[in-house]
Amino acid sequence: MSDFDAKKVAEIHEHLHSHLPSESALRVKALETLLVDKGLVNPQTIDAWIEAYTEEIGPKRGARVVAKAWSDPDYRQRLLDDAPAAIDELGYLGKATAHLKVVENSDTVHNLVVCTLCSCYPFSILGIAPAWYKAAAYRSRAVRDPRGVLAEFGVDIGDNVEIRVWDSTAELRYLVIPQRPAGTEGMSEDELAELVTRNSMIGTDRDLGEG
Amino acid sequence: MSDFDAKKVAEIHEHLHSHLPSESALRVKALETLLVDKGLVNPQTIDAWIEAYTEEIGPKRGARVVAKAWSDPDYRQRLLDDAPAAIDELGYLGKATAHLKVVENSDTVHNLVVCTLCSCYPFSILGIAPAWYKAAAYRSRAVRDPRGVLAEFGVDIGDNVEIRVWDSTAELRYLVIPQRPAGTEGMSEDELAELVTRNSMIGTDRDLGEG
Amino acid sequence: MDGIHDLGGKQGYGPIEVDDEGGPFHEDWEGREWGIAQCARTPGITIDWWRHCRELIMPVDYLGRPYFDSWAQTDFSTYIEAGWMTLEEIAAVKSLEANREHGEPPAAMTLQQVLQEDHDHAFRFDGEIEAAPVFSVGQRVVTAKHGHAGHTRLPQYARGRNGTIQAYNGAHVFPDLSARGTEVHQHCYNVMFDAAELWPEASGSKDKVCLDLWESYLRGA
Amino acid sequence: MDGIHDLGGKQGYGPIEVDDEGGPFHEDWEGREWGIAQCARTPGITIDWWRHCRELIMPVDYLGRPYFDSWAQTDFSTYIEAGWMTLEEIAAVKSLEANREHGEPPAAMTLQQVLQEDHDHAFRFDGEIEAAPVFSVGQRVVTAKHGHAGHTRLPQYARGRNGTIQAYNGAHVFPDLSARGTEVHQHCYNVMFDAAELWPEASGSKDKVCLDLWESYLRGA
Repeated sequence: MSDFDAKKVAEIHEHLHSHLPSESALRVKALETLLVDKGLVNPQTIDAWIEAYTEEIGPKRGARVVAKAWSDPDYRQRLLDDAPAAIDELGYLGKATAHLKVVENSDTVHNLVVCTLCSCYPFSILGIAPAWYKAAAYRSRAVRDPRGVLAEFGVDIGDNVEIRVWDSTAELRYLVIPQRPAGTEGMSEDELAELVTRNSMIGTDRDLGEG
Repeated sequence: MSDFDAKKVAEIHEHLHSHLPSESALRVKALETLLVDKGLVNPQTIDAWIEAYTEEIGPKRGARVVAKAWSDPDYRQRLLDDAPAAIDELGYLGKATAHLKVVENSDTVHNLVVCTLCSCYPFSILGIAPAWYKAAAYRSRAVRDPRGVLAEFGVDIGDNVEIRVWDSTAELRYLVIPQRPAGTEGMSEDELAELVTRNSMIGTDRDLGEG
Repeated sequence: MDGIHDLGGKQGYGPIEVDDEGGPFHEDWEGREWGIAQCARTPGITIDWWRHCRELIMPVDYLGRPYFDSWAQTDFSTYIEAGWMTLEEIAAVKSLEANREHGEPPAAMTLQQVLQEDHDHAFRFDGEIEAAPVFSVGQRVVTAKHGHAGHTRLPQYARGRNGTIQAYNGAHVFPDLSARGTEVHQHCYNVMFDAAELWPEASGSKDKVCLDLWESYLRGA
Repeated sequence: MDGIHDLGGKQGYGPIEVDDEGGPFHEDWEGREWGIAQCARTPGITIDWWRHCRELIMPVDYLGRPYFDSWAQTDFSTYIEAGWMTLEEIAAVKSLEANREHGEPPAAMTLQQVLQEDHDHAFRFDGEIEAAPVFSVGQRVVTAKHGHAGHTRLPQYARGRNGTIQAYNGAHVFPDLSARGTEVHQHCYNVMFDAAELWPEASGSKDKVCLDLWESYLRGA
């Protein structure tokens, strides 16, 4: 059991700073070796988690949700009203999405998601966050210079468009619904899902182009 | 001439981050070599600056000022009224002391000096700052947890004593005048100066003990 | 805690490396750490205590090491603090419990079991409380001027600022106490701030920043 | 600039290594860098521009490298920005100016000359301005809520806080503009703050924090 002793943890970090192996891979190897030696972890379960988040859980889930929202006005409304229930219609409820909210882009609004205090992310629907999402540059700048950030992603936002940055400070998580591209009226949900990029669901991509 | 271009300097720092030699000594060696090769610096002048701040300019100057203030009430008053002029009576005016202020400890007040934004220090009277003064731990904590900081220096400050922390945010610099120890009435200025520690003039030492 | 983790609006972190089109894990050890973090949690741990332990990493390590490496560091610290392992054992990379009978390791979970657990572990953080919400949608509020020395989720850039309640989120577990092991619910709101209220260079901007904030972080404006 | 340098009140930097009883320089290169910084300054440089260049060092380097090493990094950056040297020359560690006639290096200065220069370079930063000071000793003031994106000397921890004017310092060169090469004087005051106004855990404390602040950082309270 933890004593929730922050002072002790700070001292542990200082000790580990000079006593752990110097490479990331070796540090994690030591951690796993010790957990296995103590009978606290089964390495095959670690394998299964890696497989789950490599093969099964990832941004294709979010893309499917977006495509369905584009295709089915009733589904879109359910998503806006109760996103966790709506994504669970597809079996996608899971890690960090019990308080999911969707935010829709429009001609006059662009949404951008960040977590400045750690790197909160809606895992069960977007998978593992991209490296830039977890980096200090994005975390520090997204709230202060969203237009500059978007420009680095090749996205220019016109002065007529308001940017709304969502900083994930609580357990709510955000999924951006990008605008459906023009010229996609006849497309199936499968085809539409192919158009939806991971970045567009975080807000660092905007115009998904024609299919 | 400089263009005062912060964006360019940030890019230079990023470039240097990955292109400079990996050790401090090698980086400074490269800097000096290049300055000398370009005829911008004479290495003997560097030697002279090192000698000046190793042999001549250092906390013994401050200690002399404190001892004189203890011994000579008129000098103490001149120091309080116009510290730069008063230290220059001893020839100690110089780098970073043109706007010196002295602050006196008493039974009910203890003074502590820090520079949270860089590491400003009254060079011509105290010499090169100690390593801890320039470190993030001291700079971050002195303003927020002065009693905890002082305890780490072995100095316990009673509840009846008010701590005044001086954060050197402008070009004013601060010299703490510690309290004259009891039992030193008969001492000469030379003897008194021996009692004055560098830390006591920054405020991380308080009771100088008997002579 | 005014720690190195509180990065919103801080300057000097340079351009963003926008390319990241590979798989979810770029090196094997990243996947291993992800898996470890999913299946090795000390009893009674809360997400907020885990976050706080990550915030307490030395700043130079927090900034200088890769992301999942900081997870490993965080796990190490929670395991040691909770008595799962010792610094000596980490140095030796083996269990040193003299009288310990090695128990059977937990059974291996299959992919299907892991997927089911992911689904089942859609933790909810809301709950019913007696007090009615103090604020209502559309109301102007001002955030607290002070943070506090422990874990908190009011970022420094949004302190002492005026905003508008945009939505009521329900009563959620209060992180400042959850990080100390106490689960108490408190009303939580989405608050919208004008960019110009937050940033000196945003004067005239129409952009907004929205944060989910607990009631005790807020006062009527 | 809300940079890594703005350390006042930040948490997580651990205990202080209080022992430092050796000489002023612990390694030879520290003394060399000290000397370089005294005698190699680009024309027109200001202390505030030099400080800003140091603030712009990458955070991981600012925290992870020794103090005088960060001076060397700062010098490099000012020399390159001002055209004294190029990145290519630094990589080659020699001058690559093809047509350059190596001028005579500056004459060597003796210890006595250096001591005289130290004395003569007791720079003053004050000056006369027409406007009268807005605030008087004893007056209550509140500091600006916002910093700004460039160099400034109002630390983050003292923004939006109430204090009392304790002394008038005269009109001093205003650092926010001096860092951009423009020398303008502005009234400067010493302002005293109750610790409890600054820090959540200082409630009930009698301790004080005193800062020297320029007039444009202040408003009447």
